[in-house]
Amino acid sequence: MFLRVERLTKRFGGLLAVNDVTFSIEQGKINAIIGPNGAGKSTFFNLISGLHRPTSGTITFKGRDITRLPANERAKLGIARTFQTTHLFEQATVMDNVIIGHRLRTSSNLFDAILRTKRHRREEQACKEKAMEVLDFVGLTDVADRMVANLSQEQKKRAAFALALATDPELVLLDEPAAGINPDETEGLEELIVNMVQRGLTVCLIEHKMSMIMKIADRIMVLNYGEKIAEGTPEEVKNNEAVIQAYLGGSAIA
Amino acid sequence: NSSTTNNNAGGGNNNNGGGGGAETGTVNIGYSGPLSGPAAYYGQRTLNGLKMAAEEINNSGGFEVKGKKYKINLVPLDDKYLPNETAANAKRLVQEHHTPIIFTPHSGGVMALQVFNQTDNFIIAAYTSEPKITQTGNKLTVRIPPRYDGYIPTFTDYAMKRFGKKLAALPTATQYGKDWTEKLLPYWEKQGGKVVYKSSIDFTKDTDFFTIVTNALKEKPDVLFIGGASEPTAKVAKQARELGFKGGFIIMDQAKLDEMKRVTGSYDMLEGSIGVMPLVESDEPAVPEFVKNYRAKFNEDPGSEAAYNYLALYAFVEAMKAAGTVDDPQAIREHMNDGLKNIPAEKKVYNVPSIGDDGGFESEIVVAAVENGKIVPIELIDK
Amino acid sequence: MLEVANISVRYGSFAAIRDVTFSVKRGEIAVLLGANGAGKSTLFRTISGLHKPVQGEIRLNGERIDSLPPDRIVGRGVVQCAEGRKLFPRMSVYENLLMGAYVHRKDKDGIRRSLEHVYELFPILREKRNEPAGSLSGGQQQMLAIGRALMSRPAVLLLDEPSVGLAPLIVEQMFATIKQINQEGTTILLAEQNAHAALSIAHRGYVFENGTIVASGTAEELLANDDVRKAYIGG
Amino acid sequence: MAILEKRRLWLAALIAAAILFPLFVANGYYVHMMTISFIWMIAVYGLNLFAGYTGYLSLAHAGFFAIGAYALGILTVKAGWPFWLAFAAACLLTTLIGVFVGLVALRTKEHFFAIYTLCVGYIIYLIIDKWDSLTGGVRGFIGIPAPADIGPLSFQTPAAQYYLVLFFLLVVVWIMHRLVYSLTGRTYIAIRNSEELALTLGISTMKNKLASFVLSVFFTSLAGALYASFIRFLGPDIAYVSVMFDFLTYLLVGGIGTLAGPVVGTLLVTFLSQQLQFLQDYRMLIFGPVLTLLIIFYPHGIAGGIIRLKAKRGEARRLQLEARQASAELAAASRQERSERYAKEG
Amino acid sequence: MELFIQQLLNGLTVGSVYSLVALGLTLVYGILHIPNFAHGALYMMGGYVTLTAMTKLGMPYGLAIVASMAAVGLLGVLMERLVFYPLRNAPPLHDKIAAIGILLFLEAFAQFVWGADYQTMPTPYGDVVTVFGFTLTIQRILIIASAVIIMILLYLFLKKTFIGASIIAMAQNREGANLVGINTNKVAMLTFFLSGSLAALAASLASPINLVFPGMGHLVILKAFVIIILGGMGSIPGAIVGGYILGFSESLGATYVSNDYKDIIAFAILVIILTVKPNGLFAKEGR
Ligand SMILES: Nc1ncnc2c1ncn2[C@@H]1O[C@H](COP(=O)(O)OP(=O)(O)OP(=O)(O)O)[C@@H](O)[C@H]1O
Ligand SMILES: Nc1ncnc2c1ncn2[C@@H]1O[C@H](COP(=O)(O)OP(=O)(O)OP(=O)(O)O)[C@@H](O)[C@H]1O
Ligand SMILES: [Mg+2]
Ligand SMILES: [Mg+2]
Repeated sequence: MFLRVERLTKRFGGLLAVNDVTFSIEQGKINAIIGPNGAGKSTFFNLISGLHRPTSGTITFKGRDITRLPANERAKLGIARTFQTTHLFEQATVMDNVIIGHRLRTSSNLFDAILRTKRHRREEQACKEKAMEVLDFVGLTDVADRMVANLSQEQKKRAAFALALATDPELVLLDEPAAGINPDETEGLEELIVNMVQRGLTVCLIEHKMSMIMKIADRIMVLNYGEKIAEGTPEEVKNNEAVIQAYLGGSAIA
Repeated sequence: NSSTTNNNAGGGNNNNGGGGGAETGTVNIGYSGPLSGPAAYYGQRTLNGLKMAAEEINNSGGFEVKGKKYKINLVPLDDKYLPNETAANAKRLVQEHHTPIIFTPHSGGVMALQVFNQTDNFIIAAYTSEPKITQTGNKLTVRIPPRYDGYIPTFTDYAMKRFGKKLAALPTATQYGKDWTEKLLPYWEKQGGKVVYKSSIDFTKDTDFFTIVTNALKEKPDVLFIGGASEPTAKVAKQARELGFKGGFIIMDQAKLDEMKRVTGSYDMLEGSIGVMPLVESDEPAVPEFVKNYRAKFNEDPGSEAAYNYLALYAFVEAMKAAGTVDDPQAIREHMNDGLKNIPAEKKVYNVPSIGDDGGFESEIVVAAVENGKIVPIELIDK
Repeated sequence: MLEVANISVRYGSFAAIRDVTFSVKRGEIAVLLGANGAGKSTLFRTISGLHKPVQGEIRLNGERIDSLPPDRIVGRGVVQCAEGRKLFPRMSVYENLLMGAYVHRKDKDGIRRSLEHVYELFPILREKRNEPAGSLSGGQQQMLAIGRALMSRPAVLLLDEPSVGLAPLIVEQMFATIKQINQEGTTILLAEQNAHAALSIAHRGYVFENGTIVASGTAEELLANDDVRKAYIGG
Repeated sequence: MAILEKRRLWLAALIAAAILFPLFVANGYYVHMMTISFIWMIAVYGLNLFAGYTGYLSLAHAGFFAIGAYALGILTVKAGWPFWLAFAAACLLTTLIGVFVGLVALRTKEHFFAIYTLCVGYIIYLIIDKWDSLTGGVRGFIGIPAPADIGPLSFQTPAAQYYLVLFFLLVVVWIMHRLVYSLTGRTYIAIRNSEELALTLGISTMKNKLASFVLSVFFTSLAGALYASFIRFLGPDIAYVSVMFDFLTYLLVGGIGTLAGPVVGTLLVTFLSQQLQFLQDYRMLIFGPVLTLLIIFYPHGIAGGIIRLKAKRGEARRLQLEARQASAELAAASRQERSERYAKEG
Repeated sequence: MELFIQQLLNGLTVGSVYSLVALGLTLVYGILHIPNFAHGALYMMGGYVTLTAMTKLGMPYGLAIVASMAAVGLLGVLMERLVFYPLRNAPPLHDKIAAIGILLFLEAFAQFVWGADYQTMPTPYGDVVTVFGFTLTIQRILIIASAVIIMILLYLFLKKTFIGASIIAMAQNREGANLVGINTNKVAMLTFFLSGSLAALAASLASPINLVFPGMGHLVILKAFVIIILGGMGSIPGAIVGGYILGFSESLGATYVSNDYKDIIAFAILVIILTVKPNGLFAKEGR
């Protein structure tokens, strides 16, 4: 079992944002989560990535119980994420952003830094190489020296991908990567996601753009009011009466 | 060593009588104290005394040493009460103004200066009662204020006889207040008294004194020992009365009865207080003139800070005359006794007959009490 | 009704909008199409007075409003539902809506009626009226933002990408709602990337690229325009 | 490369000037002021590391400065330890206290952290002020020895003390330089920019913040110990908020988050405030507004402002270059087009 | 027991003063997100203006307080316009330092105008009253009563009026406030006005039981900061509750633990509370 959540519940005051959800993310696949606004999708990500503590339930990753692990430890285990509102180090260059992304795979400390030890130099080099590699992968090599604040929306999305990839993850959680991106650019992102999976990564994706989901997702889970109301292949979900009722509506796919 | 004299003083601001010819020299006298920030009031009062003395001396044509006329140029610098700033100021005063004497009104500053004043060769004119500064064997330190332990027997005797044996101590939380307390309380107990409450009030931190006074009064003391700056001390006395206290006050010499009266409105509230004789009520012959001039110049009544520093500057000038030098601090220090003796009678606002071997002024003290709403002098008793 | 003439806006040395001219007629829905970073939000912010243009004029019913401060522009009836929603996160949904009626704060009856109206449009808001706005989901917040804008009974409503991050079902509803609001008499200027949906309810459209208008026409014309189809509708 | 060389040259010149300073300036006052400024600089570098690079404003640093100073005093005078042993122990002890404070204080964020540490600093001040038997209380602490000789090196003269302090300052600057451009430094900056993001990138923000905080406390305690052995008298006032405000002023005027900031700011502000001495009681009447105006019109500080200016010029140059390149490409393209057309026609 | 109640009353008096000061501080914090280090200077100016209005202009105490609230309120507005407004987009450190600059200036200014000495503020309410065996002066009752009334009025103003709500709205999203038609400049000025007035009121009430001098702001400002983080910065109820907690902890700490260490006790309470609740007692929820 790659990542499995069991009876996961998150309560905010009186509100059950995630309610008793059991779900597995399958390795090497594109796992999608859809559902109406406020269904608890982002909260679900926050629980998996460790930004929120679940009220009850367990999360296991590669056989290990990570329910109580802090976010940074989970990242070290190989869980990376992007945020719904793109979240980057705005006041730094793309390159500097991505270099920091690989920091968790290095171990040099304050003293290494001050004494410029061999380890430090080696790791610095490794970080730079990693950064170049992922920038190349997402296609941002030419803007590596730009300040993030000066990037276009689409470039920022790609930069966020790069940042997640720099952590050498096994699982990448993408929260609405295509929001605010035009159709043309959306296709580019789709390609990128598919490429990631081809390189052996596992993706879990939240998206409202149904065309995209239906095209690239292998499996879909549907949340509504924090509860799982359906799960299956795109074909199955698309024709699920409950899902149409709750989410897709009449003319389902644009 | 370079000369401390230079014609037409540089950088000064107290140049009266403007250029009295080529034979008039200038002696720069340094001052470093708190002129800004919370302690500025205190710093300014000490400085005012010096300003007044300097002005008087200059207006009377300066003073003569070995046939040459000198005027005084006072160079005051602000140190915000911080010892390191005092040190920096002193370095500057010595290097740029060649001051043989530097006045400083706080023990921290004095101690920071004592690190180098003997090598840099200048006298510290210390307006602080901290005993340690004269115990370190520093040969160029002069302690100006009187020793407060002279007050203690008289105060104790008076308060105990008039009100009773139970004492609550609420002095200011400064080192001065603490030293006073450490001297007073053992003596009080030795005389058969009892100390029922002891704490201190930090006038820079406490918004209201009701809490602490309530706590002191619950022990039913006959006498309250209070003190610190006059005005907040008066507030403490007033609040004690509001809380129903009927006994007497022993007032530490830093606070002045006349200044306290301005806060309480009348001496009635201070009935039964014993403290130092207010300068304005003192019967030293030089006082009325001094008070008059001081009021005219600074628009307030002088306190002892101003008066002692005023006196001290006269003493130093006389010592220079006696030593026959204006730039040899050691010689000046050696002639301090002559200096004190030679202070003109009309300038003697206090009677300081001599200076001790340790460098402390040995002043005569005058004590007063409030009886029936009036200040009355009290005879000193010896321990 | 709303006219924008020769407007240019800069961020420091960067020219975000260059010499843009267009207008919205009374009772119309006009849509601004454009990719990310084309300058739509900048233009909206400029109309609302949050940015000062370096040149050009903005007129409402013939009167210049480009030198007015933002609150006065709202007072004239030009209200924006901004990108990023700009809600008051720790105020309740109800209080947020109430603040929307700030310019009509004297008119208690009117406020009550507007409130009812908004609750009818977005029933979920009535349900959540005592929750802090910050605890709503993205979509709910979007509805609240539109609701709040409606509370000031705008003559011209500027909607900056109202469909961003919304579920398809909600997007559909949202456009229906926009149409309804328009039919009730509000002039609407809409910025969108979802060109198909937007043009299907709009009367007129402008295509924005790199800070200038590159194409304009009625909704039908634009829908029929091949370039526009390719760039903004896809497939 | 050329820029690097130039910077090296500047640095060498500056250090040389600092070394030659006491030889050419006979005025003991200037040497004294310089020495004390160097001490402030070391403390301000401590503050800069944590506030400027890691993004957390600690207002307890005056307190740590005081602990370093008092620890040295107490260990030498009361415990009778040899000077240098006491010196090391004072820094170590303060750093240790820093670890504990950090562990608790770093649970809070932003302004909470600032005010929380303000209170910690105030508690330190109160303890020094009240614990008479250990610290001398309001009376102050007296009799701290000057630095002891190390072999042939003696630190009794002002000039020797100047060099000692300069030495420590250079070490601190060197460490800062190494740190800022390292992975660790980048990590601190990342935390400053967004702690949440750093956390999801697998960075243990707590550990890094703590390390940075502790090192910054160490620098400040070092400054405190040097202060104690230079001024040789201590009062509780050195732990008071006004000293903290001084540190902050030096840092901000110089430029927070820059390497040169602490040096530039400290020199400028001490110079200015000394120059205003002639105003006596009213110098704050001028100094206050000058400070406020500096902040409004030079928001990045002097050093920060210069860096930005350079960056802007650099950016402009880059844009120019790009534009030239683009037009060259365009020209090439049109040439090709033309040749193609000719080829067709031909 | 008697002592306990007397000390509670004493704590209530000081707590009222602290709360009023902290309220002004927390209001400005809520809007501008800056701790206004110059707030203590506003307090000090409040004391001096009231005193001057009484002694130089012969105004009665009550009128002098109103005049002082207006004057110091305007001073607050001036501060906002000249310093904080230009700095509104600067990093958060800057306004702190700018505020320090103002603080230094105002203290020097007060010393320049009124001198460095302690001054006494006369009060018509100096009489002592004994209620159930507990001693109070009318002035102290006045302090407590006015503080409570002002707090209630402020609460009603913020909660029940549109203008008041606009302050809260702006505190939460400045641009959002702009977009619903709130003139954010006016609100910022209004907030500073309120903040200054509250400081002036606190100083005018407290001065008759203490003194007026240039450094008087130091008495309250650090404690006010303790209070507002205790209560959760920007929280109005937090400032009130925090003020009284501090007042009581001082009076009871001085009585039952040690007078010398009562400030340390107060600060230790803060450290303990923040260790347990890092965002203060009234921490704000939501994203
Ligand atoms: N505050 C700012 N400072 C500098 N540049 C800015 C600022 N805000 C926006 N820009 C730049 O101005 C251009 C136009 O931005 P704007 O937000 O108006 O675009 P948009 O069409 O609304 O895009 P989106 O679809 O992302 O909302 C972009 O290149 C953007 O990077
Ligand atoms: N920190 C929080 N505190 C209180 N309630 C929260 C918090 N975060 C989320 N919620 C609530 O939890 C529910 C789920 O929110 P979540 O953001 O997970 O939705 P979502 O499925 O991602 O929606 P969207 O597609 O609109 O982004 C919502 O009702 C929201 O109001
Ligand atoms: Mg979401
Ligand atoms: Mg936009």
